[in-house]
Amino acid sequence: MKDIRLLNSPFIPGVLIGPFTNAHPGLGGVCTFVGEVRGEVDVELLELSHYEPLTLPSMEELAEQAIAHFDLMGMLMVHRVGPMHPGEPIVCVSAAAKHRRGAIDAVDFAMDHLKSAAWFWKREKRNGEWHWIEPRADDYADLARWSD
Amino acid sequence: MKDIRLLNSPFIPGVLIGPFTNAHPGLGGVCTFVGEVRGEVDVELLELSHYEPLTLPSMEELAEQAIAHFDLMGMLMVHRVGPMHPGEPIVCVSAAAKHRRGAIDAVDFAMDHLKSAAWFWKREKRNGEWHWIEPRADDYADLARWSD
Amino acid sequence: MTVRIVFLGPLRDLAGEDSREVPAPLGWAGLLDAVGPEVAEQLNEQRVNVACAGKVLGDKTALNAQDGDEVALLPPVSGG
Amino acid sequence: MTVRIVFLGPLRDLAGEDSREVPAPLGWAGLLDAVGPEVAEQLNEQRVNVACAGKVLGDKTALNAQDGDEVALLPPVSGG
Repeated sequence: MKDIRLLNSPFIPGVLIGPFTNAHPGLGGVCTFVGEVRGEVDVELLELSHYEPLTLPSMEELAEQAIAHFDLMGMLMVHRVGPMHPGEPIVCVSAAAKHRRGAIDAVDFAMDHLKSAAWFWKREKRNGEWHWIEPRADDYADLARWSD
Repeated sequence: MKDIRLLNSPFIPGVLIGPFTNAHPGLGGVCTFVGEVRGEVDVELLELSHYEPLTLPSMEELAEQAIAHFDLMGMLMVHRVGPMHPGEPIVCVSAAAKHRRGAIDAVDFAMDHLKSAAWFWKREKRNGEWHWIEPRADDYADLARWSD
Repeated sequence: MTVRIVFLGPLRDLAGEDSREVPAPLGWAGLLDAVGPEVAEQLNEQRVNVACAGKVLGDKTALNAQDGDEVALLPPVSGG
Repeated sequence: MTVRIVFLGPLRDLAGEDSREVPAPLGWAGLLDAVGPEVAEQLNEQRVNVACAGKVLGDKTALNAQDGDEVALLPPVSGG
């Protein structure tokens, strides 16, 4: 089962992960990562923009790669877009597999790619002014781990 | 927050992970792994035994190591003991951190140690007969990754 | 007979607009002319990608947008 | 004045019981005697651990269990 979504409003990860897990009888393990908007001291609002014609197709392709490469039974990949507040989930990736190694590695792989190879641009509002966020050097290094 | 439990009866991971996540305002990400009893064709029942005086203290120590080593805000580690049926969750490990890398690596680390360095013994009933399960060579190899 | 240029992320601020219509067809030189010197400078950087009609171009300088195509200017991303 | 020997996992089947009381004090040689040849053979394998009074022994042959101590025989584990 491949369940890929872009959402414009807040979501509760557990509401998605329960049915996702139940959709794969016989699984050995499910690994899930949920990223939240960090509540840095002066961040009032975070906004994620994207480019519709590329974003969802590239997430679908990323999930297909992960499913094939890590022998998954299914992958859930949900990403918020638009304005959001500190403490709200921004991304949720879940992988179901027969064995734990595949599930954990697939989540790791998907998150690295979503961070620095998917078509999202993030800016945050501090003291009433918007600031664009560039990927950190760490994010590029994380991504490079998968390119052997 | 360190929340380590041995449970004698079925549990719903989402019921634990929601409050665990909410207990860490300001977190960047939460990674969770849930292992289930696999429904192999002829397995009727799985039983996990343990040695009380060692099991919980060793899980507490493992969580403390993970928290220190991966700079976690908190760790949840729940393990079933006793008889259980295919499809039931047997283990749930969740790590909350400022950054995703720490959360994902901590879950990976904790699962590798629970699989082959914690005081559990597993046996399964097939066609009315009990069979002990030994750790797979893969599990030892996974554990060795952390010993540099 | 137009091509729509879409400015994404920080390039939107630099361009001062979300998108702009220009006459078709549109090649690389025409694109650099159309977007103004500040955006053109960014476009010349390797880390800025260009998509045409929903496909990211392997070689953006080979841009050849036809009537009705959308050309998206894609600065470095920051998701997750 | 007794030591309780606890058989874990598959060693329980081999011993035919969950635990056994033996006179204190109990050392390594006494343990091998007390558990019977089949379990003793397992105990001699490096991958089988011994805990005394809630602590896993670094060197199980240095076992020195006193009155009231519990000695646990720990075969290779398989959790998660």
